[in-house]
Amino acid sequence: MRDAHSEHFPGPIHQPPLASNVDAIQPHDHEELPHHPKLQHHFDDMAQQVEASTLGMWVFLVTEIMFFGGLFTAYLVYRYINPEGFAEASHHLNVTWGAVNTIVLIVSSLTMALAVRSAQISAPPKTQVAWIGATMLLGATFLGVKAIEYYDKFTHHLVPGPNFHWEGKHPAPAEMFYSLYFCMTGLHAIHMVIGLGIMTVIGFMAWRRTFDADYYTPVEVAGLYWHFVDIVWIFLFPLLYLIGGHFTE
Amino acid sequence: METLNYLNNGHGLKSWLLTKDHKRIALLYLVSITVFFVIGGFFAMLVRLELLTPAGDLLTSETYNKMFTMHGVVMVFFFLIPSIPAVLGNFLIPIMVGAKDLAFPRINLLSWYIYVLGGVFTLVAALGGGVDTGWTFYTPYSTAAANGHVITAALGVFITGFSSILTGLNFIVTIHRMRAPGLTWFRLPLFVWSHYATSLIMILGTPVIAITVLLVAAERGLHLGIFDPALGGDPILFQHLFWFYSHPAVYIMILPAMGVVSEIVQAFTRKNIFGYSFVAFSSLAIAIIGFLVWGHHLFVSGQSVYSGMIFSFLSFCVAIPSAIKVFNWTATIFKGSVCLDSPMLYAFGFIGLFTIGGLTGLFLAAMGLDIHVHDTYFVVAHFHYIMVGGAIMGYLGGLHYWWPKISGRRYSEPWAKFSALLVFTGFNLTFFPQFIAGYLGMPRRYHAYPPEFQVLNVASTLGASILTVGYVIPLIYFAYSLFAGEKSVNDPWGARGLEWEIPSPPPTENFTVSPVVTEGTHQYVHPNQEVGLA
Amino acid sequence: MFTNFPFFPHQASAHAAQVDAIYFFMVSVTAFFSLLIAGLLVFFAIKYHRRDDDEVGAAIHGSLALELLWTIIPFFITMLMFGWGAMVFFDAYRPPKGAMEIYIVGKQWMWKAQHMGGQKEINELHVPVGRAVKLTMGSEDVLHSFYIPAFRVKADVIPGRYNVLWFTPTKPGRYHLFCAEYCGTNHSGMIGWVEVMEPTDFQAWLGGGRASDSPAAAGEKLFQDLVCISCHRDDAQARGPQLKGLFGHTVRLQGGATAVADEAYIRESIVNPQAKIVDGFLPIMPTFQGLVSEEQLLQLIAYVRSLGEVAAPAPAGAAAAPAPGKD
Amino acid sequence: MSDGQGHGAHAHIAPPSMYYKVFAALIVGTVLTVAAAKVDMGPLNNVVMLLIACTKATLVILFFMHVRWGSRLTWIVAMSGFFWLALLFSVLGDYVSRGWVPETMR
Repeated sequence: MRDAHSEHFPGPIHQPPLASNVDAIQPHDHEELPHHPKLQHHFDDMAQQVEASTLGMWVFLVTEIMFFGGLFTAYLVYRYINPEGFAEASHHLNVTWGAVNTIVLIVSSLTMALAVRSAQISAPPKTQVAWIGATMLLGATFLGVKAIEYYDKFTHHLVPGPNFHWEGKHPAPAEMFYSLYFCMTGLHAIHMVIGLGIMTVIGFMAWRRTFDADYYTPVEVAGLYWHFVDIVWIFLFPLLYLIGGHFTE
Repeated sequence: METLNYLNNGHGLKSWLLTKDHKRIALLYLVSITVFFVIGGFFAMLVRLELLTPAGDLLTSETYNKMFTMHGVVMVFFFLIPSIPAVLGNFLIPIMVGAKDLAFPRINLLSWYIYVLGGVFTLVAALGGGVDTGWTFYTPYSTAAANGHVITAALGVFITGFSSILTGLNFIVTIHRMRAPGLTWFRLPLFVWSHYATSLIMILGTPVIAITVLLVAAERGLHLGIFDPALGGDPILFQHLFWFYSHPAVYIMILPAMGVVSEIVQAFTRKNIFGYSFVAFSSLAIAIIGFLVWGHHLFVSGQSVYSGMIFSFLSFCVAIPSAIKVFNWTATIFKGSVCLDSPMLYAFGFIGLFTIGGLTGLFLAAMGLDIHVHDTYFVVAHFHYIMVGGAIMGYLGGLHYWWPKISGRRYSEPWAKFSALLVFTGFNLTFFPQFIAGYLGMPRRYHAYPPEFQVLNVASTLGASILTVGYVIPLIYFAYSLFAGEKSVNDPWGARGLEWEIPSPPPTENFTVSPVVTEGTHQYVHPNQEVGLA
Repeated sequence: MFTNFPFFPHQASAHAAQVDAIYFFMVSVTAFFSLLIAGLLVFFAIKYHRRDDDEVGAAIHGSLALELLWTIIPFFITMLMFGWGAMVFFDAYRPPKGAMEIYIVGKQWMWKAQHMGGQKEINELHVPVGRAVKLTMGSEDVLHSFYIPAFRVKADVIPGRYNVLWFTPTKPGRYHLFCAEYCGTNHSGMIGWVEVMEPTDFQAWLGGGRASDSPAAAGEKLFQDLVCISCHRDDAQARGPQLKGLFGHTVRLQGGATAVADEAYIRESIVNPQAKIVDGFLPIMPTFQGLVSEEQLLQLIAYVRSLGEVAAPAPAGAAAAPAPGKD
Repeated sequence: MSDGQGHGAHAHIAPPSMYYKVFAALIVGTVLTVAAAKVDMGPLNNVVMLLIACTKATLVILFFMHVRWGSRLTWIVAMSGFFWLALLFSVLGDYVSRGWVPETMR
């Protein structure tokens, strides 16, 4: 039989012989330092765990870039085909609301970054929660403004579909523009809602004194997500709101 | 005495459904993709039975269209894409990199639940009356004209996409951050390299199809008009976005199979791979160049000629790394110690069929020739040579190779050899005639066809019956081996690699102590080799 | 029942021979490499089969020379295929000048053809042997694909735009016409026949049918019915650009851009008039989307085209300006 | 993986003043974008608008998301995301080049 092969061909790894297979599932404390309570069993140490988590979030953000990328590509192509129609349609978006929301999101990114920093320097839970709460408040403000805008579009028959009504010269490209507008801002808004959900959990954890200089990965990773959603808006704002700036009827 | 391993460490449904052990999750995937394989196979059999006669007499046209649509959707999204990565990759990658688990065990479990949820959506669509868009969901048919539950099916694909993304994410982080000390990139098994390349496609491509099918669902359900020609929408834009993922998706299916074959060829020649770095980098090259060739699906769609030329050129380029792999496998066998056990038979089958499948792909990359064969049975034959002759052969080969590790049991080798032979014969009889039918001009997705194509179609259906038998037999002997199979030792094949150094089946945390690696994991010959130092 | 089963399609166009040549070349390459690999696998498996349970393979790690060899040789073979394939494609892509024109409209699930003489056909297409034929194709609903295997030609038919297909039949006969892009329930019923006739027979066929108006004549009628004529007049006070001599020429647009007045341009100007406004005119034309069918669009185009044949030098300020570099 | 405890030496903790400076730059960028959109610069409008947006995004990525102090792998992952996005945008090439070939041989 073949059972003896491993004796004939010494393996490339060094591994102490298994006393019994039971050993394999026993916790093994072969390091002098006590483990951090937040260290998951399958990581060797906290550094590995931190690196894995941040890399994981970055990789996820890359998929998010591609996810929004499909919509941006559609925008690019149709705007290339209908520059006039898109400018005309964009003219009917409210630049003021868009600009206000841009500022709101940028401030929320600042508070988010400061929330991460407060965890990094082991600030008291109250400070951490305050920054996180401020971020959430700004996020909710953004969604509120968005809701006003959506309602406005709804009352002006600018929602694509059978009720879409356009007085201008380019009804078809305008409906295309508003299809893209709702898809892009809608997807972004969904990301904001998810972000608020994440921040709720993070805020709760901060309240429970989870984070300090030794362990703040969840805040940091949630922050990466929040900043990403901000970046998407940084592009959406000019591409959707500002291309009709000097449009003449 | 029963030693404790991942299988008997915890009993009951809950210990499986809430497990975070990558090996148990791999088995959850194994069971679920097998279910979908059977469903997809059932649809395929109905398609083949209908095509026995030129007239559309067994099913109505609408039913036939739903059958090939559901066959495609189920096989592509619910069997082929998760097959090797989610089952074998999930089971083996942590072990091969010397880790206790994947980087994110909970996300791994989540990805299985997402997969199941997507599957439920698809099954609801199938049972609730089906969908007849074709697996490609081309607009404006899918948005404006199709019958059945397009939105439900599209959401099924959308949801299951995230399962694929999370699996890829987990693999990438694991391979980057969880490797055992000393296990450098160029000591990694080629299986890991090919899964790394696969994961890149999963995370970079899948989101694009996710948003694309979501837009189709939104256009059908909410009347948003992203692809609507009446609003100036371009159906070709849909095709661009669809194939931006769906062409690389073919490499999601074939790259892991290439990794499996690289492992099997080394194990059954007891020889390290010929040209390790070429084989490793060709995986990355396929993944990256594979992202640049999607436009060869659009040669007759009205795409710009210049785009077509560039895509044609790049499509030929992606053939080169594939050729490198085939030549290197062949060279590995040279002066090996060749043993033709069932995994090796599947690997041989893979190399031969993939060669034909790859070369016939060149026919489709040549623009002038593609005009004729595009959307005919030639294409159907070509991609089945890659997906069935390639990916499924690789999957079955890998399953046979690692079955003793996964289950701790040996299966019946004579039966395995017999079924490998059946699969090979049945496969060729099914799909080779389709090349001829395709060049004759038989279009794909035809419910009824002119009578002069009948001989070829009868041969094809006959082959499909043999193929079915070839697929059912392993199901039986694998199941039988679980209860009555001979117990396997750690390393039943005399193979190299970390997975063969630990017990069969492995303990829950794989390694008692994190292994320390001092050289490539697949070295068979060490004249005066010092055993590594920790 | 199994009589008459071919293994190779009819070769009935000039283009078919070119496609078949590249096909045979690629089949040879495929056969050579497949047999080479299969032969080597079997040969090695026999020659080096495991003789002893403890045996291991030779310590060979690779060879740069070999790797380069089997990188470079396949590269050159594939580049040959690429160049050849692209040449054949270009040839099939651009119709020769003076080709016989036919309009095709695809709809679920039939092919409608309209000859310039007014003959209409459904799921049939009669063409003379030895003469280049150019099809201008549009779709009423979803994607279709016009495919004649014996000619080795195929092109998708896309709603909202025109695709062109051309061929020169070389052998009289009756050949399959398929829809190759899945288009719904009766996709496999969207088939027909292409009848390639001797030129004299074709002339007889053209004369024999109950020809309706030619597309241009039908288009002219539409032009009156839809009162296009009230704006697109011949005089200088016209509110719309003059159409005489327009077709095929370059048009100067508002904002300085230019466009060639081809089928796609005229189609767009009818269904989406605001997209390209001719310099010097107001954007006042309403859309005719939904008011005219694809067939009628093609008739209107044929009418505009027929005006183009009496091309006079464009008067100052009018839309059409002859493009010197064009011919 | 030197220390078994937490982020330790890996983490860079920036002073709050840096965050406020970056924030100020982002606000200035936003104001500039809105102002620039009111001026008709022809096709340059798009260029200016996208340049500002890219600068803002870069600032957020480098400073708020700490890539400035991140590992080489983080840089590569972040860059590859945008690289692949550019690849996806190359779809536009089809539309730009569609009119390039004359429809008939002459």
